[in-house]
Amino acid sequence: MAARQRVAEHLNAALGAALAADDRLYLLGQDITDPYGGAFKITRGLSTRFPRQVVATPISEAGLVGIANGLALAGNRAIVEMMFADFVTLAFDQIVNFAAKSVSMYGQRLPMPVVVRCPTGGRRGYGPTHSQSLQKHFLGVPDLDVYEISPFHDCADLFTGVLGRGVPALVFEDKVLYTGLRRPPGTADDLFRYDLVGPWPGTAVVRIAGIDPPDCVLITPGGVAERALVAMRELLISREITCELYVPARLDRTALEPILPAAARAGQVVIVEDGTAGGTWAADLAHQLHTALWGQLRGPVRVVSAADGVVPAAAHLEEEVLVQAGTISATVQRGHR
Amino acid sequence: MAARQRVAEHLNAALGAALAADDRLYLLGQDITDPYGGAFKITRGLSTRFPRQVVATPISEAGLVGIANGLALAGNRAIVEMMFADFVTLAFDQIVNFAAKSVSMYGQRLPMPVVVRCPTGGRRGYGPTHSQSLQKHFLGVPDLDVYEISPFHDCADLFTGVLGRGVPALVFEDKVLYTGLRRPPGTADDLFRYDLVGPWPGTAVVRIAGIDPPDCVLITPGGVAERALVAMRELLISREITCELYVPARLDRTALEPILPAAARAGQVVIVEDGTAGGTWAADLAHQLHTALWGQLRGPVRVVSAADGVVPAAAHLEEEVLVQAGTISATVQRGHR
Amino acid sequence: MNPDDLRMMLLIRHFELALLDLFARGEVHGTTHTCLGQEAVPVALSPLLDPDDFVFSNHRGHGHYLARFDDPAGLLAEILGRDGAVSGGVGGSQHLRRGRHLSTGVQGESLPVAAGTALHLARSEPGRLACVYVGDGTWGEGAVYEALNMAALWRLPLLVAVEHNGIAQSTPTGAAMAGTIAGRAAAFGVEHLHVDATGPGVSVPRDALTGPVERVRRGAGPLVVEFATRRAGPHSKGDDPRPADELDRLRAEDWYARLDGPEFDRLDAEQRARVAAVVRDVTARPPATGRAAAEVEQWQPVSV
Amino acid sequence: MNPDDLRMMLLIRHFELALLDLFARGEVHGTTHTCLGQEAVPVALSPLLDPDDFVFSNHRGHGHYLARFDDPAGLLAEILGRDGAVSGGVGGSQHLRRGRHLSTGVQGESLPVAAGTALHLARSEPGRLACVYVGDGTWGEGAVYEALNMAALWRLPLLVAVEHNGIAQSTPTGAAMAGTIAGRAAAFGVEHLHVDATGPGVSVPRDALTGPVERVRRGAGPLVVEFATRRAGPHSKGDDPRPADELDRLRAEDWYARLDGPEFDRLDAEQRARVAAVVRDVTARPPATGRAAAEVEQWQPVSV
Ligand SMILES: Cc1ncc(C[n+]2csc(CCOP(=O)(O)OP(=O)(O)O)c2C)c(N)n1
Ligand SMILES: Cc1ncc(C[n+]2csc(CCOP(=O)(O)OP(=O)(O)O)c2C)c(N)n1
Ligand SMILES: [Mg+2]
Ligand SMILES: [Mg+2]
Repeated sequence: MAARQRVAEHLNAALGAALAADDRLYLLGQDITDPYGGAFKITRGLSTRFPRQVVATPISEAGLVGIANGLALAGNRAIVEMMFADFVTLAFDQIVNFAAKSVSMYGQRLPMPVVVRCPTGGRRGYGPTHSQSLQKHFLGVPDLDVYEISPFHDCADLFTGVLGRGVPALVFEDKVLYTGLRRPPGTADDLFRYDLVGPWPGTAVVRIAGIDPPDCVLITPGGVAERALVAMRELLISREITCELYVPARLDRTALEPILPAAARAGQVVIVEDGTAGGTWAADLAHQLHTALWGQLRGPVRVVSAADGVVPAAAHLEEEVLVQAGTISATVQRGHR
Repeated sequence: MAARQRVAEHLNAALGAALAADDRLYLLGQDITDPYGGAFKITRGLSTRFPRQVVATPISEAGLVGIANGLALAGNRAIVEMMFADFVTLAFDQIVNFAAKSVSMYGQRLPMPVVVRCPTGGRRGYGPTHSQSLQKHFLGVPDLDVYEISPFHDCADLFTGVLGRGVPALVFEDKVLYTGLRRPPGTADDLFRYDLVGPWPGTAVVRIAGIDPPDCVLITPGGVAERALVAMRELLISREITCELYVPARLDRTALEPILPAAARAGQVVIVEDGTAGGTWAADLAHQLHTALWGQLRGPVRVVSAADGVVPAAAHLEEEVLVQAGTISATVQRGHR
Repeated sequence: MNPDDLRMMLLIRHFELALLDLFARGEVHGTTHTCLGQEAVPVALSPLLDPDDFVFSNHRGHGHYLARFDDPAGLLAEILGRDGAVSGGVGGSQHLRRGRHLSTGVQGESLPVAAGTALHLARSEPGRLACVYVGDGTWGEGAVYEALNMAALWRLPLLVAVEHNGIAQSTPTGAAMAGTIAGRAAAFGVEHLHVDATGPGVSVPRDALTGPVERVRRGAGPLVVEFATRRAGPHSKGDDPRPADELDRLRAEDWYARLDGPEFDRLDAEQRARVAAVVRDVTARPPATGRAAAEVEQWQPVSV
Repeated sequence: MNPDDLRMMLLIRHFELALLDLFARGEVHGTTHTCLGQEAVPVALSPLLDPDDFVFSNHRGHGHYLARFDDPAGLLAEILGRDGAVSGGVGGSQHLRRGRHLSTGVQGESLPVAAGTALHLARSEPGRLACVYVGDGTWGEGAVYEALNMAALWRLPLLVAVEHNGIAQSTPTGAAMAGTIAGRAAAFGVEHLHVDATGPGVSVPRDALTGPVERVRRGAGPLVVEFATRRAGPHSKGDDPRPADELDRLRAEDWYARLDGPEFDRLDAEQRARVAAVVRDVTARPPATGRAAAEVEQWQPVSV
């Protein structure tokens, strides 16, 4: 792994490794072939290296997920790129009613190794139909996994594992993360270090060694992690409040065990997610934590979500709606006594 | 209102009243015209009475919601019937990315009075792609409301209110409820009475007058209410455990206020929903209750959902997966000391 | 008619009649869509299919399954939720899978999926094809066109078997389809073949299919076969709003009403008895286990 | 060319060039798709539209908006998130609404919506139509066909204006479309008209449109107009993987390169200056408020 690798490059390398390792793996999507290499350039070079496996499709989101489903039925594997996560709405039926159902509804376990990659989130000024965080809409479907990449997790490991499970999955990828740097193993930044703990695909625990218990446990998906890091730094330096950050790569059925001990010791938990409140990952996790840590928390688990509105295109309006590092640190402070 | 009216007849009358009251209201769906009158016969007679307003469409779920969206843009209102809620997955984009977004994304409030009716749930042996409870997938979208009918709520009032809000909405209708009876105002059955409380469209509170506090507060959407009633009766008669049942008609942004006082007094809350766990209405509500009732509950809010699997076609297999009255009473008993 | 073909036509017929009878007696939980009147379509087509071709069936799929596997017991067990069920009782009437034969209940959904399997076959198993059954009404679904476009672009071995019975649930084709199936195939540069499957015979339709299907296997690209057929029964259990005179006409024109003679009577009695035995057998079985029948589960492609 | 038409062509051209320039200078947050080379389509079409017709525009919609409303300041304010923005800065480049003119960024989504407005117009405002702009690549979306089918079935006054520029983002039409647009219209029994909009002139295309558009208004049913056009610029900000010689050819054939003379120079300078003034004006404005500009918000249909 390159010393300082952008997440986009990392994803590109991970996809390349997956294609090289398995010639029955297909990569499908719009405008993903060279020289264009995809709207976010994640697939750049791959069609040149794997011309048979990389298939550019028409603008047919439902259709192309259907193609992937068919490839999987026939014993292949498929990774699909949505150009923007927002368009996965068009493939909802293929994902939920075909891919996920097929795994079990015929009275046999049928492997359906189909991965739908979804560039997600705002902060790029693309406007209301190109900036959503739709993860929550796919939670809790039997035999459908939901993941989100982070600067800490190894995407090669993630894709290998997801494909190996034989269960269809969505992998959300924060668009802003693409241009950010992967964190080298162990080192989140100059202040914080991180470990991957718990069951595959692992939960990244970001902390300062030796501080225990932390004042607060933060839990975020990968896309929010950078903002959480900024908040943690600020809280530590300006307020002497210590946080431990947990970043699971799996959003459906997020493993609780890695989080519970620190959450119990800290007694204070804040979960942060992109996207609007209502039927979300964070609320569900908060409910689980309330249950698992009954009697051990100093106050209710707090959830930070985006404001209840569309994601505006103009930067200053967008900023008001989306979760910022400042939102996170203010929330942590409010719970601190 | 007829003395003993089936919910299907009640819905039919409510739609008829809505069409009669507003000649700019359209009703759209597959096979909804006479003599067929819809797969569940909810629209029977309406195309004969309102031939201009009732439009049968091809089998094009995305397309027909799009038609409804266009009608709304042009100053009309539209109620759309999905033949089965499962197919609303095909219209996810039209609902979330067009109807809901249009309300605010142009910098003005744009009324989009579009209601998508979704016959939902299992217990009819239709198999995995015709039995889902997909309510949760539509929660937490700005300017998209989610409702569920119940044997207690007046659907004429519901449709009038929903259309009047000018916000697109889904109305889920439990298929088993169709053939059940509407509860006459005030009377749930020979044992329990009910009131509608709280902000429109109201939360039905089902209880035995004079028992306060109850041992447990139950909260369910309309489709689960009948099973909850059976459980309450059994708990009362066989175990002398008293429950108070809250049935909100609105699932997104469910009003907490009507529930909080009794929940605080009982100290025990069980929320029951159809559909699998994960990112659900019940979990979200549980999190909100944990927060609002911090320090006032005797134990964590418990959530009952369907088992983590598809809804099988065979009756005995389906029964194992779905929430039964027995599941509810067993859960309440486990929390009772 | 070739006695084997007639046997299969009759097996499907008596299977479906037995099912409606079981329904009327309240012995079926859920729903089912019979293919009464449409038997000739799968009977004509199935012998042209390779065991390792993919077949995507739909809600009205009993005939598709029976003509391919001659397994009335497994199918009935699935519909009744009894032991030995094709899909273990999980899927029910609309969700059958046996190896590369698979049905689903969401209209239009399987066309892109079939195209995906055809992409696989074109590349890794040349000579095989993916066949997808689809009704006339299902041409309302956008997925159909997304699939046709990709199948044509990539010259995939996709055989779209359209069962044009003139109706979708309660909707006559003319009220739901502008233009024609032929025009829709032409729109994508896809070959279209019209086959009359309304008669009792299956050899004429089969002969008409043989060459074109072979060309699909040899890489000529997708083919849309439009079978003219008739739905002689209700949409599902008993829902048929068509006027009485139309139903009378359908019954009079139904292939079953047009056949007679001692050979027919013999085979008819034989298949009726066979189905009756299957009904007796299956209704006496214990409940389905949730696991597909053993012979279904053990399926392996002949070669991959 | 009629000076007003040329003025509008040049306004759009200079607007789009100014935008790319602002992008290059880092003054635009987000993305935008310019319609360089395609100006003639909306300029030819817009005068045939009634103020109360519905128009559905798409991601490449600046020309559609400018040709209809001559409001470069409101549009630029929207793209830059400044005061006076058409959609208050909420929508951005791809999400404009002004009365019955509306754009969205999800391909194909607006066709059924347009058909819905056409259903309304047919019944309540006869003589008006719904026009929907759509690119060649967007014919990959199933929604297009669901809409065409219903529009044809119900003979709706729907005008589908196809901007066939031979490419979708990076994908040449031939790699994404089997068959032709003409064939796809024919599939639904929908009238199709081919109009060459590659030249600098707009009166020939406009004349070709006049009769057919009038027929749509009079209830003849939907019409698909296929405009041959060229995308002379990148897909969005700067992404254009087409080979250099193709880009050279496009630039040489571009209408702007093919016009000259004193009248052209005069109008060219005039519109360039107009756009420069708009840029100065808008970039000096305070941030957008999130509310649509007053004149946009006050829109009312002429009569309903
Ligand atoms: C996406 C979807 N929409 C609606 C239905 C309900 N439905 C089941 S069969 C049917 C009619 C299908 O008509 P057609 O395609 O002509 O097939 P036929 O029943 O005539 O064989 C409908 C509307 C469905 N199963 N899936
Ligand atoms: C549903 C959906 N899928 C993908 C995209 C991303 N996208 C934006 S423009 C575009 C190409 C459109 O091509 P075409 O229809 O030919 O219009 P053109 O850009 O050439 O004007 C794509 C793929 C989108 N906006 N919406
Ligand atoms: Mg049919
Ligand atoms: Mg194009």
